[in-house]
Order: sequence, then structure tokens, then C-alpha cells
Amino acid sequence: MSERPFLRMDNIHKSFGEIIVSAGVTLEVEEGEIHSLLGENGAGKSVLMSILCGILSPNSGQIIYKGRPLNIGSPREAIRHRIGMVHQHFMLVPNLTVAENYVLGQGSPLRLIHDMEKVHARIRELSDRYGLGVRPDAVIEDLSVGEQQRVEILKVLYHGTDLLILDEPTAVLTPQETDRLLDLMRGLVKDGKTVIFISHKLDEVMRVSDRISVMRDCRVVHTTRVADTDPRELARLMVGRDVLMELPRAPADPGDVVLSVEGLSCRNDLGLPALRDIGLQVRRGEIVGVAGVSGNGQTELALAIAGLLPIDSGRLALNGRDITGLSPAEINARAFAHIPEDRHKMGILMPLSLAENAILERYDQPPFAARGMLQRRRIAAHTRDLIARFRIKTPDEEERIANLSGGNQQKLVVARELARDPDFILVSQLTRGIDIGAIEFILQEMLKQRDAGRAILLISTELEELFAICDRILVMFHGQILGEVPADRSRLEEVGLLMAGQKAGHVAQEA
Amino acid sequence: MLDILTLGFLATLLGAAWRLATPLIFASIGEVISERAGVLNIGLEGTMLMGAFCGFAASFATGSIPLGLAAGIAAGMAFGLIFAFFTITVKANQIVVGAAINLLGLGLTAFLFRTYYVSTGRGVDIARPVRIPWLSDLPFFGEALFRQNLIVYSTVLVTVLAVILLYRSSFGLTLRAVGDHPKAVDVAGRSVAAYRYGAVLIGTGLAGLGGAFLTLGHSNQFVEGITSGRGFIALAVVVFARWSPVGAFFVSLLFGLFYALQLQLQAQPMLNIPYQAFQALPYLMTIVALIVVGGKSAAPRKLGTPYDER
Amino acid sequence: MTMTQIERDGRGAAAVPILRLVGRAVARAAVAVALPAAAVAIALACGAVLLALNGFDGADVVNVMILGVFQDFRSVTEILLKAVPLILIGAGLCVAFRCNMWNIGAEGQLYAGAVSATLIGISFEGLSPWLYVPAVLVAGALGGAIWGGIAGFLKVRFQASEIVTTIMLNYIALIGTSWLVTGPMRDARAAYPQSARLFREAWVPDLIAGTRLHIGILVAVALALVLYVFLYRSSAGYAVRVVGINPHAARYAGMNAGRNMMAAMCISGGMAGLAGAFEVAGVTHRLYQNISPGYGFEGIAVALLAGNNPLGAILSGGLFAVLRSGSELMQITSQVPQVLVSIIQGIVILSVVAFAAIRIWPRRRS
Amino acid sequence: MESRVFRRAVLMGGMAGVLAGLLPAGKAWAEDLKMGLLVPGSVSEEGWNRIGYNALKGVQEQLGATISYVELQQNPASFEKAFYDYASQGYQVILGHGFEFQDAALSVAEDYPETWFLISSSDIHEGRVIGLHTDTSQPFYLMGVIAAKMGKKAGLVGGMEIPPIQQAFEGFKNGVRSVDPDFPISEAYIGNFTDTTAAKEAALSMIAQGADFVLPNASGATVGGYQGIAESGADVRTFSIFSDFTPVAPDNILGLYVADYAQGVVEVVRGIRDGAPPEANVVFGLKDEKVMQFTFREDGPVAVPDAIKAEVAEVAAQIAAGNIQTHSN
Repeated sequence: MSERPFLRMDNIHKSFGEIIVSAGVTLEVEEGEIHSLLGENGAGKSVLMSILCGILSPNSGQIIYKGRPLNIGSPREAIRHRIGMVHQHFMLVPNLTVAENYVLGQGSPLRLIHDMEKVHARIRELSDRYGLGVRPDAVIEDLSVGEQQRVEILKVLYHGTDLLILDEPTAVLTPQETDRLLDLMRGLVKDGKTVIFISHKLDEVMRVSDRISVMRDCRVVHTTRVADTDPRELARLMVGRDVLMELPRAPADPGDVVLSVEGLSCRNDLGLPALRDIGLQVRRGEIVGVAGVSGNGQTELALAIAGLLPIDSGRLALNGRDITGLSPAEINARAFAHIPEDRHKMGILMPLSLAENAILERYDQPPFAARGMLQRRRIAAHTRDLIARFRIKTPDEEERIANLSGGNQQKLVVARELARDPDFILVSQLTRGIDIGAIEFILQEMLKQRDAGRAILLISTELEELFAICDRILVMFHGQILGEVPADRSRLEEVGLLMAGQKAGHVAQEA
Repeated sequence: MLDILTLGFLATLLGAAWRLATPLIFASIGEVISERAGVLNIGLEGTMLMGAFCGFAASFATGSIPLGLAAGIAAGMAFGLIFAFFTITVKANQIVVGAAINLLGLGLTAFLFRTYYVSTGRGVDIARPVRIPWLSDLPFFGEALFRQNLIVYSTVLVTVLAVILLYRSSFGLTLRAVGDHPKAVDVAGRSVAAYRYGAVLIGTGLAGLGGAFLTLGHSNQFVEGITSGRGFIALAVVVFARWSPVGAFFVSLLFGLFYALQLQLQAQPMLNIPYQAFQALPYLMTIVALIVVGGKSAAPRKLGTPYDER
Repeated sequence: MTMTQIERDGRGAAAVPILRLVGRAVARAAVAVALPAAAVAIALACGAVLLALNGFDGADVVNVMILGVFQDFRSVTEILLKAVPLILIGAGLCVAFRCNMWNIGAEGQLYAGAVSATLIGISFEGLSPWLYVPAVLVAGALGGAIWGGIAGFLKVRFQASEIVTTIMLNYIALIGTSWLVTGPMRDARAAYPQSARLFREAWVPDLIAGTRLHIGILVAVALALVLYVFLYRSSAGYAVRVVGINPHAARYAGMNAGRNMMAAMCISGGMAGLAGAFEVAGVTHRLYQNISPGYGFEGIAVALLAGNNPLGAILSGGLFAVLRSGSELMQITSQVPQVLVSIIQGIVILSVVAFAAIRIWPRRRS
Repeated sequence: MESRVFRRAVLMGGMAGVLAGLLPAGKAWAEDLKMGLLVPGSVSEEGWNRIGYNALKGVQEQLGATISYVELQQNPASFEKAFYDYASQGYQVILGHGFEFQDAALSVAEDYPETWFLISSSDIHEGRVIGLHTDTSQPFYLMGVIAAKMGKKAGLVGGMEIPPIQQAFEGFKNGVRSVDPDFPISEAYIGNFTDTTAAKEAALSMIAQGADFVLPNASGATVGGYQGIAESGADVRTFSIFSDFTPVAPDNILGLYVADYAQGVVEVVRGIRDGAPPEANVVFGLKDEKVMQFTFREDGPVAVPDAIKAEVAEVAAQIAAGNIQTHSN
């Protein structure tokens, strides 16, 4: 660490209500380096950078930039100090042209825009210099995602920047585009700029960084030069937990195939290929894990199986019967349960009571409905039963679910899905954002389900969770299943490497 | 035979259409600006009424038309400020607040008019037609089209200014961005709320002007409910015009034309089309336009959505 | 019964276990009534200030507008008569708003219902009232449901904003009615533009002889209850609410969002259409071009004040009927312009909105 | 049309009713005369509704009656209630100012046989429901005669197609045809009574198509019509109807037709009070000079030639004598 760092963020705290998103982060960046921020989703990387850019105000902490304290909490201050950020969700106005986006917010509001030709010329010049191929008069909404990203990067360069922050820039890029981006970053550093590169992809980070800071649980847990580390260490730092949970469990006794997926391919909501020729099977009495760095197709896999995302090709079967192309309602009716990735987006209805949330998919089926009417006594009894069995902390079943903690909300989702007596349970990010006690409880419940003969597919970015309950683990990378590893903690590094897209010699090859 | 095929008829029709379109042009261009910033103001009707009443009252008191127009604009903006406070600062539902604004506009203008002006029975002077050299001397069209008052002519100016504001100024660029991607504006260091306040105030100011035209540029008196639904038609104009000020100008003219045509065709004894058919046409056409152009495709992406900084 | 439950119930009326649910319902109702009541109080206060500033007696707002209308029995029946369309429309709009469908078109739907009811009511002489009255009412409800359903269809099929289409459909319905009563449906013997009189067998029977109050008030209250039960006790209503709260969750749960949106528009339209049928078959017995003085728009405020709860719409519909009658009374006794009621309604809406914001703000600020 | 839509859209204070519970109704008042008025629109507008209000004021001033009025915004559902309210509060005379109140009055009269119901512009006579008809077609007939003698083409701008307006226009047309059966007349309705802008444009479009004698008759919106006439130059002629619109169109107005309806109503009510109620429906016409005043302007820049004035006077006398039928029944 140098005596006078280029940038020092000191003990930054930030919380939204009771949710802590930055727990005393300290980060130092030196001039002229590519500094990677590595960490899982929710580790606090984007929040930290938003604070640096003035979009979010921290509760406490200070930032020293170029030797002087930075007046934080104002985007214009950051712009003035030539700090530029390329956001994960592009800050480009879709109905404006590239050049218009660049002059947005520049100068006096009362200024007339008459010198657009000059702007165009400068954009072309910069675009040529870095080989970005950006056309200044193109309208954003007509551009592909990769093109939009180049527009975003050039926007920051256009405004003049000494410190460039790239937030998950490769998440939406093809491998070829990623290569070009990494080359560009090196070129920028050569021009004397400093780059902060946010990613959770080990391979990219190893390829391009000078130094790496690993974030976990809203803190920087380690900073190292790239030469002093290796992907295994980084993987461990990223996913590592202080407490390794050892849940007692019997060896699996897999039975018939319940879910079978063959040749599944589909696109994400941006129209980009998300899944490529996925094949997998889940048998009665086993838990199959799907590991992978987020953004490698796990979300789409879950949605496609649940019938919530149209598929391009492939076949899905449940209990030997074809379910390809069926509606979510039809799939739900085939002993299929789904614990969704984002409970706020899909799993629960915040303004409603626990009881009303407990019947989400079965609102029109007996015993909860009879002759079209909700059977309130039965629903209440059922919900009380779930509350008791899952030890959900709530005054009663009439409480609004919004008033519960995240862990208790998730318990209700799990309880609801398990109560449907499914043959197959699709689980995404089972323990995201909930406390340790609830995690352990939920994991144990999943094991009980396995032992009761159910087939479970657990998609997770939490390796610890996967190792704790899975029988075997599939690793996804770039929309494909790269390999399968037995769920044995000694194989953790192997999984880490697969997550980074590296195949080791002794890993069983799969399509 | 039918008088309607003559050039003179056409010229008169266009002249009438322009006058009938004038309040619509002001209000709809104002609403274009407001909606481009993502704020849907269905309270235009009440706002126009305020403009009509306050314009009348100010002119009544001072005898000055310019002061009356200024008062109309100011009254519109005052209502705009209420609307903006509730929708932008309090982040309340824009439809609900707009409905309340309509009630307030109608109630207040009628209440005050009855309390203070009913028994006066006196009108105000209205803006006189102004001849434009050369144009007004054109045969047929000069006589009918270019013998309007300055307020009517100023619709062209307002349209041009709106185009410059929206498409040629830094303010307009940011304003359009606010309706489409407010976060990008926030990140660029500009206040989304300030721009939305600005857009709403411009929009309601123009609506106030549109209302004031009715009492200061066309009739010389305030009548309860004088706007007669024009605030709602302006909303339709905006959709039909696909959120473009130039489009709003011409769609308003088109709607004005329907109205003028309806009045003129009734006066043709040999034509027997129910005049209601023409009255319903603008509304039907707006629905068809929505189907053809698609509801969402042209609308600002964040129309009607309060901006949450998080 | 845990301690927490009992503590919570202490806020309600009863802590006795068996009355637990009742107690909570009372507590919730108290909260649900307190805020709208405060909003109305603020609005009346503003009205009083406005009156005082303009040389009237501010106290009239309470003495005349609220208390004055309860002076005799007939006045009360007239308030109830006014409440019929307001309750019907308000309760129906609760369903649409719960489904996040901004139906501004109840006025047009009322007209569509009035026209349909009239068509049936002037066409079949000699039918038994037991058959005829229901037929007329059903026709009205169907007419309104179709008119609302058009906007629903345009939304689901073309993503056309229901806010714009319902406003447009209002005008089309009003203009269409005007054409019908001055044209094809005009009563040739009458000079005033109006349809023929509905056959007597089609008239909605009076509830109390000697007054104009017809059984529509019972139907309105009953239907508000039915819609409450539909929304909160039936599985179909549950789906409507889920679609309104979170369409993603609705899809996840296997619900068809479009179908539910259509249902919500048809129900709210049907209620407005029924209100139109009651006006024609219960009050005027003819179709006029001014059959509604704005009930469809007032219904929006009724639903809003009711917190989008059909049960609440019974109360808020009644309250708005009182305000309407009261403002008429004020014109007679104090020469206060009747439009005062519009001002008060506008302020009621803004106050409700502001209260909702105050409840959310502390959370947002923390 | 927009006007009605508008009113519904934002004005919810359309319907009215009299809840006279607060009015003093004790025995001491039982002998006093109380009169109520129902008007279909706002008395704040110059025109029809104001005429009804003035009649009520006249009864108050000349007969010392207690008066009350209520505006009903053309909403038929509220008519019966308003009659009931007045009748039940012991009002002896209720004036429904407009033909549209007739049905409601008949229905309420069944329950209140002692109450007098006066209905403006109606020909009814059933028990104590009595039509008071100001036969507007008579002065309009005279205007038609003048138009046909002085002009080339006539234009009529109406509010809504309702009987008082239609009948007046019919009188005008009959008057025109008595002079020249082929004289061109155009006629248009703006569809409401509030849109002054539409009334003005309708007048302007008629003038553009050659009309040189234009009459607006659209209640509150009437003034818009006179403005259109005034802006079109002194070649266009008109008459001021119901109120004095001379300040609006000083160069165009040939004369005034002013109905002192109040005087007529006062006489009828006086008869009722004194035990001499009308025995049939009442029609006010040119014969009732106190009620119907038809005058030519002497001071204006435009004037009717004396020859025509004399002819008009002759026709007026014939009408007053009942020799000329100005409208069909």
C-alpha cells in the first residue's frame, strides 16, 4: 500500500433501513492500475461504487481522492473530479441518439444545442482512437447490448475521466466482445487512466487486473496483487464462510427420473442466447445442485423449467410426461413446486397477509377453494400449520407478510411450496438475504424432503449451501453445463475452477 | 347545389378550424411537454378553466388583454404547482391528483364567478383581428385564414418554440430523458424532480393560456364550464400526435376542422348526417390511432411513474 | 393464543380469544375509517374558510351541508336515492382499481347501461314485472360491461392505455346517447328530446311508498357486499387482486393476467351500467341525454375514499350523496353556489392522497 | 355536447333539490305566499334561466312572497324531488321553468292537489298544473319578416334541439316564408348551452356562406353568436333577444325583443293568491304588451326603414288578434 493513494475510501457505512449494504468498507486504489472488485451478488460492490459516484450518500465514512477529501453525495461533484462510471444497467436514454446522450446534463439548461457537429466529430475521433465503432447519430434503442456498452464506455471517455469504473461490464457480452473490452481497459491504463473493474468472473479478473480486492458480506475481505494469488484462493475468498455447516444426512438413494431436460436452449429477456443445449436429470430422492457465477444462465434455466420463459428448442419432461410449452398453471398442476429466485418479484405479495400468501398457486383448488369461494378457515388452519412447522415468527396468520423479516418470508415461501406435496421441487437462491438460523432450518427441511423421496433441483451461487445438502453439483458457465462434481467439500476448488470456466483434468466431461 | 365544394367554403372552414384549434394547440403542446417528462396530467380541463376565469377576471379589472393572458398563464401554473407538489414531491398517483384538480378547477371558477361576477353582466374587450401584409390579401384564403387575432397566430410561434425547447435546447434534451430514463438524468447530476416541476409548470401555463384564449381571444365572457371538455380532447390530441409538438399542432387543427365542419354541415339543409357523428369522430380516431400505433411504442417509457431515487 | 396476539388484539375491541378476529376487524375498520374521516374534515374546514373569505357563513358547512339534510324522512330517502348510483359505481371501480386498471370510464359505461336498459324497457309490452324488471337491469349491466370490456380488450390486446381509451369511450357514449334521444329513439309525441316511457312493468318497484326511493338501494348495498365477498372471499377475486399487486407473481402462480384485467373492467363496467339501468327504470323512466350528472366521475372519488374496498364504498357513496344534497340545500338557504361540493370533493381526494403519503414517508426516509 | 360532457366530467354539482327542512315553516307562515322555482341551468348566465329567476324576484318584490330557487342542470332524475320538496314544505306555487319539468310536475301533483304547478313554455292544463307559454315564435315571426325584407339569407344558431328554441326558430321561418317562400335559411345547433366559442364559429360560418341576418339563441352561449356577428361588419343584421346585447354588437342590432316574463308570472300568481286562478293554460304573446316588448332601435347606426316598421306593426297586430298562426301545434 502506498503512502498517498490515488483513491482511498475509508470505513464507508451505508444502510437502507435495517438492510446494511456497506459495512465499513475500506478500499485503496493506486493511480494507473486496473483494480478489480471481486465478489458475489449482494457483496456490496455496486453500492460502494455508487457511493463513489455520488449517486448514493453513505451514512458515514470518507473518500480521499487525489490527496483531497471528496465532497460526497453529489453526482456532479464526481463528474467534476473526472470520475466516470459505466453502470451495469446502462444510463443511456433509449430514445436519444448517442451524441445527445453525451451532452445530456452538460452545461446550462438554457443553452441551445447548435454545435452537435463538433460533438459528432469528437465522438468519431475518440471512437476511432479506441476502435469502438460508435456512430454518434445512432439512436440507442436501435443498438445491440454490446454496442450500447461501448457507447457507455465512450460516454465516460468523452466527458474526460481519470478514474473509470466498470460495473459488471462483461455480464452482457459475448466472449469475443469481452476480449475486446479487456484489451480496451489495458489501452486506457496505458493512456494514464485508472480503472476499477467490478466482476464476479474469476478468469477475467485474473487476466486483466493489476490488483484485486475481494468483497464479501458488504466488506472488503482481502486485497492482493494478481501475481500473489490464484483462482482457487479467490474462489475461496469469494464464497467462503467462517462457519461451515455440517448437516447430518444419510447417503442418497436415487429412484426414478422425475425431471428430465434435454437439449434446452433459450434466450434471456434481452434476446441474447442464455441457455445452450442444457441436459440434466433429477431423480426421486436426490438433490441436484446447479452452481455457477450468477449471470451464467441459472435464472433462465429456472424460468424455462417453470414455463415462465419461452424456449427455443429442447424437451422438458416431468414424471415421464412431456411438459414442454405448457403454461405455468399446467406445470404447477403436475406436482411441481418452485421456490423462485427473487421472492419479492415473484414469490410473495407484500401487501397481503401470510394466509393469502400461503395459497398463491392453489387459490382455486380444494381444500382452499370450494364452489369458487376461498375457504378461510381451512386456509387459516393451513397457514397456522405452516407457521408452526416452519417456526415462522409472526403474531398470527393475518399479519402482513411485508412486516416479516426476509428469513421468515422465505420460510413461508418454502413452507407453501413444500406443502403442495410435490414430486419435484425447483429451488433458486434458497437462502439469499436471510439469516444463518433460517438458512440452517431451511436446508434441513430440504434434506427431509429428499429423504421423503422428492426430487430437488437447487440452483445457487452459494457454494456452501450446495455442498451442505446436494448429492451432486452441476456447474454452469456461459449458458452451458460445464461439468458435474460430487458434492464433497474436498472438491470445492474443482467447482470453483469450473465456475471460472476452467476444466481440470479429472473432472468428468459433460456436454 | 352544395355550397361545400367552393373554395370560399374551404377557406372559411380552415379559418374557423384554426380558431377552434387554438385552445387545443396550447393545451396539447403543454401536455406534450409535461408527458415527455413522464407526468400525465389529466387535470388539464380544470387547469384551462382556471386560466379562462383568471384571464377574464384580470382583464375585467384592468382592461388589459396582455395582463389577462398573463393572469391566465399564472393561474394555470398555480394549479400546476399543486399538481406537481402532489405527484412529484408526494409521489401520489397522477390520475387521482388530476381528477382532484379538475374538480377544484370547476368548483373554484364557478364559485368565484357566481360570487363576484354574475350580476355584472359585462364582458371584456377581446383581442382584435390583425391583418398580415400580403398574406391577408390573398384571394379567399387571405380573407379567411389571415384575419385572426394575435393569440391565434401565436399558436405557430408556440409550436416553433416548443420544438426548439424540446429538440434544440439542453433543457429539452434532459426533459425528454427524464420521461424515458430518469435515472440516467440523476446520474448525470441533474434533478429529476426539478425537471418534472419545470415541465408541469410549462404545460399547465400553456393550458392556462389555452383557457384564457376562450375568454380573451374568442368570447368576451366567462361562462361556467366554458372549456366544454377541451382539456380532455387535448389529452387525446397528445396520444394521436405521438407526443410531438408539431404533431399536436396539426392534430389539433384536424380536430378543430371536424368541429368547424360539423357546424357548417349542419347549416347545409340538404345534408342529413347527424352532427353527433362528427362530434364523435375525434374520439373514435384517437382509439384507432392507439390501436394502429400501439399504445406503448411512442409513449415516454416512464409516463405516469413517480421517480424513486433508489 | 400467544401473548403477542393478545397484545395486538388489545388495540381492537376484544381480547377474548373467540372474538379475536372480530376485534381485529374492528381495529382495522377503525383505521380504515379514521383517515378518510380526517380527510373529509379537512375538506369541510377548507370549504368553511372559503365561504368565510367570500362573505358567507362558514359554519353553514356543518350546520346545513351535513346536519341540515337529515331534517326529515323524505330528505333521507332522497339522499339514499342519490347514493344508489354512487355506491354501485364506486363498488365496481374498487374491483378495477384493485386490479390496477384505471377505469375513468364509468360515466360512459353508465350511459351504455342506460341505453341498453331503455331498449329493453320500451320493447316488450305486457311482460310480467317479475321477468321484465330483472331483464331491464341485466340488459343495463351487460351494456356497461361491454363498454368497459372494450377498454379492457384494447388494453390486453394492444396495450392501449385504459386511461385514454375510457375517457374517449365516455365521450362516444354520451354523444351516442344524445344522437339516440334526438334521433332514432326519440319519443315522437314529446317535444323534449327523450325516449319513449318505459312500460310500467319494467319500472323498478319503490321501496317506500310515497317516496321515490326504489329497491335499487338494497341492490346497491347487496352488490357492494357481493363484490366485497368476491374480492376478499372468492378465489377469482383473489386472482384479480394478485394481478393488480404484482403481475409477475400472478404469472408465477399460473394466473392469466389479461383475463383478470378483462374481468375487472367488465365488472366495474357492469356495475356502472346497472347504475344507468336503475336511473332509467327506477327514477326517470325515460332515457334523456343528461341522465347522469356526473355519477361516473364521482364514483372514482367514492372508490378512492373507500380505500378501494367495496364495503367502504357503501359509506363513502352515502357520504358523497349527503354532500351533494347538502350543497343543494346550501344554495337554497344561503345562496352559496352549489359547486362548492366540487371543491370539497377535490380537497377530499388531495387529503386522502396526502395521508397515504405521510404513512409511507417515514419508511422511505429512514 | 362537450359542455354536457364537461359538466359531468368535473362538475358534480349538477343535480339539485330543495331540502327545505331548515326553512321556517311554522304556522305563522301558513297564510303567507311561498313560491319555489326550478331552473334547468345556472341563473348566472344571461338568458333563459335568468328570465325564470327574474320572474321569481318579481313575485317576491311585488307580492311579498317568500321565494326559493334551485338549479337542476338539465338532469331529469332530480326534477320530481325538487317539486316534492317544495310542495311538502308548503309552497303554494312552484314554477318549473321549462317544458321538461311538465312530466315531473304532473306526477307530483297527484300527491299535492292543493299546490299550483306552473310550467314555463308548456301548453298543459290539468288540474292545478298550468302551462305558461311565452310564445316566442311570435316575435321571431316578426324578425323573420324583417329578415326576408332586408336581407338575402338568414342563419339561426341554436343551443340544443329543445322545444323553446325549436319553436322560436319555427316562428322565424314562418315569418320569412310569409314574405318569400324561397328565402334561404340555414340552421345549426352547437349541442350545448355553454360553448360560446362554438356559437361564435357557427355564426361566423353562416355569415361566410352568405347569411346577412343571423340570430343566436343558445342561453349562456348566445353572447358568442353576437360576437361573431359584430366581428363580421355592419352588413350583418340581428336582433337582440331576451336581454340587451347592444353593447356586444352595436353596429348590427336592429332592435330588441325583451320578454318581461316576470310581469306575466306576477299577474298569474296574483290571481292565484286572490282566488282567481287561470282557467286554462296561459299563453303570453304580442297581445300582452307588458310581457312581450318588441322595439326597434332609434339610436343605432343601422335601422329598419319606416316602411318595413309599419308593415311589421301591422303583422304584429294580426298576430295579437290571433289571425296569424306563428307556429304549428
